[in-house]
Parts: sequence; C-alpha cells; structure tokens
Amino acid sequence: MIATLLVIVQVVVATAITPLLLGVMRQVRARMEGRVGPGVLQPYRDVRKLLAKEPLRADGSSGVLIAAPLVLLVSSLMVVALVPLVTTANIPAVPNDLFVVVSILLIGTVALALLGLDAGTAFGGMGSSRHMMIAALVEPTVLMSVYALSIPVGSSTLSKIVVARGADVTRVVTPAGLLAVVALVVVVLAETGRLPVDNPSTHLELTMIHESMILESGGRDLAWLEVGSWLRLTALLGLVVNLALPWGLADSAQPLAVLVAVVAFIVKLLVAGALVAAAEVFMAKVRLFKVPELLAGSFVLAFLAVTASYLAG
Amino acid sequence: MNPFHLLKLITRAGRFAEPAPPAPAADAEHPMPQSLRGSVQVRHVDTGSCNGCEIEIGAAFGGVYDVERYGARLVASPRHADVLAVTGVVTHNMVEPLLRTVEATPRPRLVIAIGDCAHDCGLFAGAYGVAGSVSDFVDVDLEVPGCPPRPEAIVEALRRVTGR
Amino acid sequence: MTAVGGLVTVMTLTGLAVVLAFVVPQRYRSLASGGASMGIGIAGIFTGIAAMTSVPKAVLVIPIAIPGGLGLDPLLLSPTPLGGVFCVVVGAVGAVAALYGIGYAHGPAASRSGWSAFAVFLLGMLIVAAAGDVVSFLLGWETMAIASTVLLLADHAVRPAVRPAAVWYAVMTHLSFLSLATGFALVASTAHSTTFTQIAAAHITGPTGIAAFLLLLVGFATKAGLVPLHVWLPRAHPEAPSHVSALMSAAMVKLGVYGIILLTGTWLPDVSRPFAILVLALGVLSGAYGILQASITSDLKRLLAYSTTENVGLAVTAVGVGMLLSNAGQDAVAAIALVAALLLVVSHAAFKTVLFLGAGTILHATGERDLDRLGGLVRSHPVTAWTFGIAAMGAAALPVTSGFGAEWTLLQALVHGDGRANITLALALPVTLGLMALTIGLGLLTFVKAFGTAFLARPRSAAAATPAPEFTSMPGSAAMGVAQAIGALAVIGLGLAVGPVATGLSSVLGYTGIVTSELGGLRLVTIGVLDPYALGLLALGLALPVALLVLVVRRRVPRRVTDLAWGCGGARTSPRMEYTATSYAEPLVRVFGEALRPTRSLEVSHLAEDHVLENRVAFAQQVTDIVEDRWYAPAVGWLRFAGDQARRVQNGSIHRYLGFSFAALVVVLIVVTLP
Amino acid sequence: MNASLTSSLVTTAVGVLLLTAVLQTWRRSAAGSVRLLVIQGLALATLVAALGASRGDVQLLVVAGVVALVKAGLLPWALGRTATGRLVERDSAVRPAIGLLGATVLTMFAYAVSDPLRGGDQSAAARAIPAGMALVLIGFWILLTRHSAVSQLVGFVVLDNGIAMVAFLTSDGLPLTVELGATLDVLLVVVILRTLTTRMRNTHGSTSVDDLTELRD
Repeated sequence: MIATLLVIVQVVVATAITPLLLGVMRQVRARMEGRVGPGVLQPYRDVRKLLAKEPLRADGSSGVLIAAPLVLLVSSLMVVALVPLVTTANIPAVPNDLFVVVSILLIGTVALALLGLDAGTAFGGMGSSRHMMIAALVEPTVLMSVYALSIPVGSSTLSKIVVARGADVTRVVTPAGLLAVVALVVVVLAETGRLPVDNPSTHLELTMIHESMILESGGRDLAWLEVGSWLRLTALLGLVVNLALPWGLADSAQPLAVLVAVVAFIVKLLVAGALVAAAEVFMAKVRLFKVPELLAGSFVLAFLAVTASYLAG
Repeated sequence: MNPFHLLKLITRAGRFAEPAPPAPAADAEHPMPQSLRGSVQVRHVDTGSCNGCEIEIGAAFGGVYDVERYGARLVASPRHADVLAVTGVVTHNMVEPLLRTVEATPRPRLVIAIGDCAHDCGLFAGAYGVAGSVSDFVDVDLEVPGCPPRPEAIVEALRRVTGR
Repeated sequence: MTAVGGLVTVMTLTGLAVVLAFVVPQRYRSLASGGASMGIGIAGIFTGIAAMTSVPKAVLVIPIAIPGGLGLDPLLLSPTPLGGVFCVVVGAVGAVAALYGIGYAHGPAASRSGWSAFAVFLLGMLIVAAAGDVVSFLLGWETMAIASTVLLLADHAVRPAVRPAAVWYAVMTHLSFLSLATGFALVASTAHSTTFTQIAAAHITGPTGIAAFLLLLVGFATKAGLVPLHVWLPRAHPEAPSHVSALMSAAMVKLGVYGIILLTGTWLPDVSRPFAILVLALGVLSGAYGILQASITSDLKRLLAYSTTENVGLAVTAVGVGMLLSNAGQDAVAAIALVAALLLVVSHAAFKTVLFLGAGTILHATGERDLDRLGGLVRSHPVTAWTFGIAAMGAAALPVTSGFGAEWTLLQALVHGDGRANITLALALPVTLGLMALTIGLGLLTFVKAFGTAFLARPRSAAAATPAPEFTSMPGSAAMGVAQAIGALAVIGLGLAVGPVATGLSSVLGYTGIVTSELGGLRLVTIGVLDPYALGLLALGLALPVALLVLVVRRRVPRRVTDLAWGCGGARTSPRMEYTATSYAEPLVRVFGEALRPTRSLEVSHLAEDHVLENRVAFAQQVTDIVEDRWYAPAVGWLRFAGDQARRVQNGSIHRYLGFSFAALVVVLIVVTLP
Repeated sequence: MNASLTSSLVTTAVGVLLLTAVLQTWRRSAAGSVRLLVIQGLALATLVAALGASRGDVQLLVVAGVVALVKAGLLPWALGRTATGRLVERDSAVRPAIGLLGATVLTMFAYAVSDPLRGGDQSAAARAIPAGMALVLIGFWILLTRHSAVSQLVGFVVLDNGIAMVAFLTSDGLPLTVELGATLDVLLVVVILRTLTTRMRNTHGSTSVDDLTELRD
C-alpha cells in the first residue's frame, strides 16, 4: 500500500517536472548560443496550446494514427512508475525488473515506428526504419550494461541495484560500475533521440529520425507524442543519475523522507539535463552510419564492464 | 574544433541578442486566437519568392533578433504549425501546394503574408508565371509590408500572435 | 482419456481422415477430412496432457507380425511427460492448421492425396513425440518426412519454384534421417536394446558415444533448421501451402528441439557434457543469423521461415545454457534455462502458427507474398490484421504475449548464472547475452517491418489495392478467421497464464523452483517475479487519467479528416514514393554488410546527345544466404563433378561391364585364396 | 598502506590500462591516441607504485617514477612531435566498429588463455595478468590494422606497456636495470621511427607505411 502511494507520488512528480526539464535544457542551449531563449516554462505553454488545437486525420490513415500516441504515452508513464526515481520502494507484484522496463520501453518504440509507417509517406517510413535500426542496435548495450550492474547485486531489479550502490560508495567507483554507467549514458542519448544520434531541433526531413515519424500528427496527438517522448527522457536520465548518485531516494512514506527525495530528484534531474544540453552544444549529429560505430563502442564498454566484474573485479 | 577553444568563444561572445523592444499593443478589431498565446509554431511557405524575405525570416529567427524568446518556433510540418508564413508571389505551380498546406494546418491557424510580393505581387505583378497574391487564394490574417520587410517587422507580427 | 487411449484414437482418426479424403466428393472433402484431422489434433492434445500427468507411464505395445516371423521387437509407444508436452504442441498446431485448411485448402492441397498426407503427417509427428523406442521413433520420423514432402509438392504443377524447394527439402530431411539412423544404430548396439529407457540406463560413453552424439545432433539440428543446416527451411516453408507451412514451422521443427533435449538430457548426458559450448554456439548463431536474414528479406513467408530458425535457435540456446550451468553445478538456474527452452517452444508454436496462417490469408486475398507489393490491408482484412499483429508482438517478445515470458525467463537464467564459477561461463554468458540481445532487437525490427508494410500505409500494388474480401460465402471461409482468432487468443493466453504454464513445464522436468505468484504470475524462487496481471493493472491504472483527459479534450476540439497525408503540398504523391520493406531494411544491409555480402549493380545509361545527362539509372541489390553460397554451392558443384566422373565409368559398352565383372571375379578369387 | 586500498588501486589501474588500450582501436586522431597513451602510462606507473607499496619494495617505487617519466612524459612527447595534433589519414584497414569488437574478442581470448597461467592465485595482482596479455594482443591488433606510421608507433607502445605490465605482475618486478634498459630501448625506437616518419612525410606527403613499398615521385 505504502509502496503504491510512493509510486503514485513518483509518477506525479516526474510527470509534472518533465516539461520543466525540457525547458531547462532548451534554455541552457539558447543561452550558450547567445540567445535569450523562450524561458523554462515554454514546454508547458506548447502542450497547453497543442491540446487546444484540432487533430487532423488523413483519409486512408488507420487507427494507428490515434492509438500510437496514447500507447507511447502510457508506456512511458509505466516506465516512469517502474524506474526508481523518487523512491526505491516498488509495488511487490511488479518489481522494477530491468528486462521488464526495457520491454515496456520497446512497446513505445514500436508504437512510434508503426505511426511513422502508417501515413504511407516517404519521410515517415524513413524515420521509422532508422528509428528501429537504432533501437535494434542499442538493445545489446542496454542488456549488457544491465547485466554488468546486476552482477555485484545478484539481481536485475533496479531498486535493489540502486540501494546496493547507495549502501557502499566503493561499488559506484569500481571500474566495472563506471564503464557500465558510461555505456548506459550513450544508450540514453540514443534511446531519447538526443545528439549526437539524432538532432531534436532539426527542420531538415532528411536528417530526421524522431521528428520525421511524427510529421503526420497534429493537435493532441502531437501533444501525447511529445509528452511521451519527454517522459522517456525523464525516466532514463533519472535512472542514470540515480545509478551515479544513488542517494536521497525515499524507501518509506515518512513525509520528510519523501520531501527530501522529491527535492533531491528534481535537483539531480535538472542538473543532469543542463549538463546534457551544455554538452550537446559542443557536438554535431554524427552520420547515420556512424551511429552503429558509436553503439559498438558503448557495447564494448559494457562488455568490458561485465568481463571486469567477473574476472578482474 | 577543440572544445576548450569553443568554450572560450562562447564565454567571450556572451549574449548577443538585441534587448527586447516593448510588446506591440494588441489591436482591438483583429483579436488573435486566445489559444495561441505564448506558443506559436511557424511553418514557412515560399510560394515564389526572390528569397529576400527568407533571409529576413532567417534573421528574425536568428540569434540577434531571436523571436524564439517570444515563444515562436519554426517547424517542419504544417500539422505542427499554427501560423503559415507565406512569402513571395503565388506562382501557378504553387497555387495547389499553398491551398494544400493551409488545408493541412489544424485550426486555429493564421496566415501571415510576409513582404510586398505576398501582399500585392510587388514588382512581379503581371509577370507570366504569376497567378496572383496570397490573399487571392487564402484569407490572410496579418501582413508584413516591406521589400524585404525588416526583421523587426516580422518579429513584431509574430509577437502580435504570441502576445509576449 | 489415458495416453494409450489417446494414441489409439489418433490412429483411428488418421485412418478415418484418409478414408474420408478418398470417399467424400470434392465439394465436402476439405470439410470432412479436415474435420477428422482436427480430431487427430485434439486427440493429440489429450494424449499429451494425459502423458504429462499420468503416473505410472502408459505404454502402448504394437507387435510387428511379419510372415516368416523375423524376431523384430514390437513398437513401443510410451509418451514421457516431456514427450507429452510436444504431443500437446503438435496436436494444438495440427488442430488449428486443419481448421484453417478447411477454408484455405484448394487445388492440389485439397486433393485426396493432399488431405490424407496431412493426416498422416500429423500421425507421424505424434508418433515421434510418443515414441518409446528407437524403431517407432525412426518410423514416425520417416512417416513425417515423407508425408510433409508430399504436402510440399502440392503446387508443383502450378509453381515451378516448388520443385527445387522440394528437392532441397527431400535431400536435407533424408540426410537427417540417415545420420539419425546411424547414430541410433550405434547407441542401440552399445546398449543392446532399442528402448529409450535402457539406452538411458546404459550410460554410454567413449568414442562410440561421441560419434553417436554428433550424428544424432546433426540429424536433429537439420530437422530443427539450425544454422548451418537450415538451408531447406527458407525454401520449403514459403512454397508449401500456408496451413502446411504453419504445421511444419510450428510443430515439425520443434521435434528437432525435442530430440536435442532428449539427447543431451536423457540419452547421452555424460557424453554431451563437454559439447555444451557446441550446442550453445549452434543455438546462438542460428538465432542471430536467422533473424538477420529475416530482417532483410521482403518475402513474407521467407521472413517467417528465417524467424523460425531464430526462435528454434533461441530454444537451443536455452538448452545449451542449461547444459553449461549444470556442468558448473548450478542446477537450479540450469533448470530455469531448460524451462525457458520449453516455454520458447510452446510460445513459438502459438505465434508462428498465427503468422503463417495470416500470411496464407494475405496470399489468398492478393496473390502476393512480397511485402514490397503489399500494404493497407488493415482496412480490408481487420481480423487478419489484429491476429497477425498480436502474433507479431509475440514474435517480437513484447509484453504480455507468450514470447515475452519465455525470453524473460531465459534472460533471468543468463543473468543469474554465476560467471565466477569458471572461465567458460564467465565468457559464454556475456557473449550469449549480447548476441541474444541483438537477436531480440532485430526481431523487433523484423516484425514491425512485416506488420507495418503489409497492413499499414497505402497499397503498393494493384493486387494489394483490390484484395479479395476477408469473408466470402464460400463454405468454411469463416474457418480461416476462426483459426487465426484461436491462435491469437492462445498467444495472449499463454502470455497471461505464463505462471501456470511455466509451473506445469517445470513439473514435467521435475523442477520445483518455479511457482505461480499471488496474482497468477510467474515466480522464479529467489530470482524474480513476472506478473502479467499486475503489469496489466498498472497499465490500466496509468491509462485511466489519460483516458479521462482525452475524453475532456476531444469534447472541446473534434477531429478533422483531410483528404491526403502531408506530402509537402504535392497532390501527386504516388504509393511508389512509400518506403518499402526493402528500403526499410536497407540501413541494416549496410551496417551488416560484412556478414551479408549483398551484391549490388548500378547501371547508368546516358542520353545520346549528352554524356552528362542521365537517361535512366537502374539499381539492383540482391542478398543471398551466405551460408548456402559459401558452403553448399561448392559441395553441390563437387557432387556434380563426381557424378560426371562416375558416369564416365559406365558408357554402355558391354565389354566394359564384362571387364568389371571379370575384375570383380579375380578380386574375389584372390580374397578367398588368401590364408 | 592497507591491502584493500592496494588491491582497489591495482584493479582501477588495470581497468584504465585496458580501457585506454581498447579505446586506442577506436580513436582516429593521432593527438587523441597520444593523450590516451599519457593516461595509460600514468596508470601503469600507478600500478607499479601500488605493487611496490604492497611488497614494501623501494626499488619498485623508483621504477614507477621512471615509468611515469618515460611512458607518460617522453614517449608521448616524442610521438606528439610527430603527430603535431594533425589528424592521421583514415588509416584503419577495418571499420572502427570491427576494430573495437576485434579488441574485445582479443580481451576475451586473453582471459581465456591466461586463466591457467595465473593458477589458483586470487590476489588482485594475479587477476590482472590477463589484462596485461590483452594489452599485448591489442597492441599487435593495432599494428596489424593500421597503416600510418604514427599509429604503428602507438600500437608498439601499447604492446610494450602490456609486456611491462605482465612482467611486473608475474615476477616480483624486473631488476631496475633491465626495466630501465627496456624502457630506454622503446624510447630509442620511437625516436628513430619518429625521424623516419618525418622523412617519409617530407618525401611523399603521407606517413602510410604502405607507401614504403612503392615510391611515387
């Protein structure tokens, strides 16, 4: 019961904070580019506006156009509920096992890919194809880094991993742990379509991955899509942050602990987001066929992490 | 480029956006849709421009005039757009695309005709390829005069919509 | 019904089906004989369940009476619990496929021979799964092989492509039979018995055991379609009638896995121990290679065939992991890996049946199985779209379908195996996980491509634009839809009931570490819990506020329908501008260029007036099965050469033949005169 | 110095050595490779120092100093002079992804073969031996897959680091003189090759060793 309560708190907080995270990231980028920037609250305004606009449906497009955005949104919400962001407690029947989390992420990925194919336009299919290729090539890195992190704990349950890492600092700074987290960062960038894998602010269809799949959606459909993808970013970034700094999470329902956890989470998340945005200023999007190289690199890191924790560690 | 060098450049350049001029007064007889306040996605449609206006639009969205600070953003698809920024005379080949683009934009939507050509075909009036001005085909909500219009003018027009 | 009773029923029904196939007139043949075949399937299910639960084991002894009374052992059919599992799989797939066939079978497939072969095929597979001794096993195996070849040949008159496929299939399947027969001969002669129980009791070791092990492994791997013995699969499955492809891919191939499990677990466990890595490598490579080929092909049924190789590969991977872990003494996790293998078998049977049946419906409606020429079928074929979609989710191992639970279990086994035990594990486990992850990822892409290009978007050809209606007034056209629906329900059902199913399967293996969790989910004791219901509840709980929000918003702003999708303002966007299955897979072809070796050709013809202006550009790309090109083609060539040489020996001249016999006589004389 | 700290130091140093070696197969810019070499040299020095501290062996500490000086100072400096920050021409014979995976496979291979070699010994130092082997193999791998002379040098140095590492971990450290001699030899080789590289670039614009087979000018 208490666990459920904590999870609800986590979902509410994460969902509420997500547009702010995007706002902060855009603002940081704008400032570093010498611009003023629309302010950190802009994403809230965008979503409100999108909900007030009429969605369009092209004659001949199927129900996927309407269903996919909602599927993406709900799957992202599930991920937010499962990943330990604010609390390490989890609903006993649904432990946040990482393989489950990953496969729920994949549901959202598939929904997006089908949406891209649905309209039958050239760009949609292109984006869908690239999106799925990257998703497929990311998979090994994801599972491998999970594996590396799970070895010292002997469980693939996220909250256990985070708790164990929080318990003794030496776990965090072992080479294995570091490698795994670095690999996971690359994964997060690829999964959430950030630079250098995908450019979230591009207007050129030919360079798009994520954008070109949602070209066909407008109004609330677009709103669901945007929020859904943002929530993915929140969940994954929050997960990485909590693996790197596994402190301050609430495991009980004491108001004070929960408050501390919420504040700690918000601060950690926003700082991490700002750092990512700042790093992106220094990066250019790599060519599509350089992406596999990047992923191979991160896979090797994760693999060395596993080997290290079995043999050298 | 070496990141440290870039960082040095960034710090030296600092913020080079112009200070914001006072917000334009909302005019009473053409009220802007309430739902677009604060956030406006712009899709640019070139129906046969000399690209003078494009340069100015580029400037308006660039770092110096930075219309994004008022909540306006360029987007890639009219499905995402609230405002269609139409530039240039409407050539015969662009009539249908223009109409389709307007059709493809979800309501509430605005059409801003940017530049004299979009307003009344400018110097291209009567040229053989010209089908007419924008208002001949779609109803225009705002017009930005000038050949090409100054970025400030474009920024002001968009600020009227966002109301910031 | 007891297992014996079930087996007797199966045989009776087979006879009935054959008789009906011959006596009933054309119009009602499919209905009658197909109905009887369904009966066979259902009887098979009951037999299997009885065998899984029955203690003591049921035994059906069929004495072979040959005039002149050679002392042949009687046939011994005593389905073990494990065999029962496979009886259920075969029976269920058979029943659904038969039901589908009632509506689908036409032309040769619905002929007398067609339906009798179908029934006999089912019987053969059930006998294999129920066999208690070598002879009946081989008998069933050969029955199965011959019947399936007949079925495969159904369309040989209309489609020339069938013949080479049938030749490949016949050759490979008989190579498999040959190596099996030899292997069994070795085993039986060493154990001085042909019954499996005594073979297991003999604890055969030494070079004989190793030889037998390798022979049997090759035989089963061929039938299971494991790389590099998979070449018959992508040829046979596409050319067979779809309900037969379903039966082959979802049921027959599984018997290869059954054989491998028996071989490594019961018959020659001591010998197979050191070969754990070999089995694992076979599985992992088949998984990765199969799905890679599946992801780039644009022929729907070929895609499904390669994905069969992948899934069987995953099952064998699980077996290999189990062997490795038990070698390292980690028996609990090893058992979980074995349960995962069975789960994979069962779930694959479910979704691959539906997928092949769906492909059949598409073929039936459009006459196309090339994804590049399909599209937009979701509007004309909603039922097929839904069932195919669900099954595709199962194949992509998405929650909460059957495939998900199975792969989750295998992943848990991998992660919880302790790599510190020995260097082999420490290296094998991560590599397996990595390749398996790649397999899963590519599988996702493959089935998004298959579903998206076949059912979504706009039709890419005239045939796809005007498909035959999903349901006609034709007798039994509803049967096709019903069969697919049943299969799809099974996919979901197995996903939801993963707890009970896994518990049942583990009890078959005599393992108790897997229990059903509070809400009916799957709990691996001390490892983890997977609860589909809880997941579903969570999803519902989170979907509720979203749904409310949607309701509120849509009342305020209704949806508007426009005429065209956004094509950059152009009205003349033709379907040819769409992404096809081939273009969808193009990035992969480039990324895995080293592994796939595509052959590309680019022809640019210039205008006569100006050599700069291009008249037309023709680009062709072909990706063939590299294993086939590199390994089989040379072998076939060598055989041809040898054949030519051999022909030179007999040129029809009587004198040469006399010479041969003379030489033979001399040799014989020399031999006999030797002290 | 207590044992746990030593062992964790050793583990970290080994991890860094291995990682830098693998990354060498990824980097394409000479400057980057040289930077990695610096890190690698420092890691090696740390390793030696840690071993020295654990064995209470002053000589090893001295050696550590020498290693730091030469491997993290002189060698990279000499190489850096050759590379002068400019990008090496795309000189890898295989795609970087393949190169990386190759390095991984070699690492696995190293662990597989040197498992018997380390026997039952479970100390951090013993567990680090395979990493040394991996360095040696990866060094060869770089030598095999790269064309440019600078990359060849880098591979050579990685190889040498691996040898040194194994030597330190298996024996109780080489005698000071031997280690000095070896290190100085490497330095000498690098200096000679450096002059050679400069000559090559002057004669025919690239430093690709393939060009040594055919002179085009």
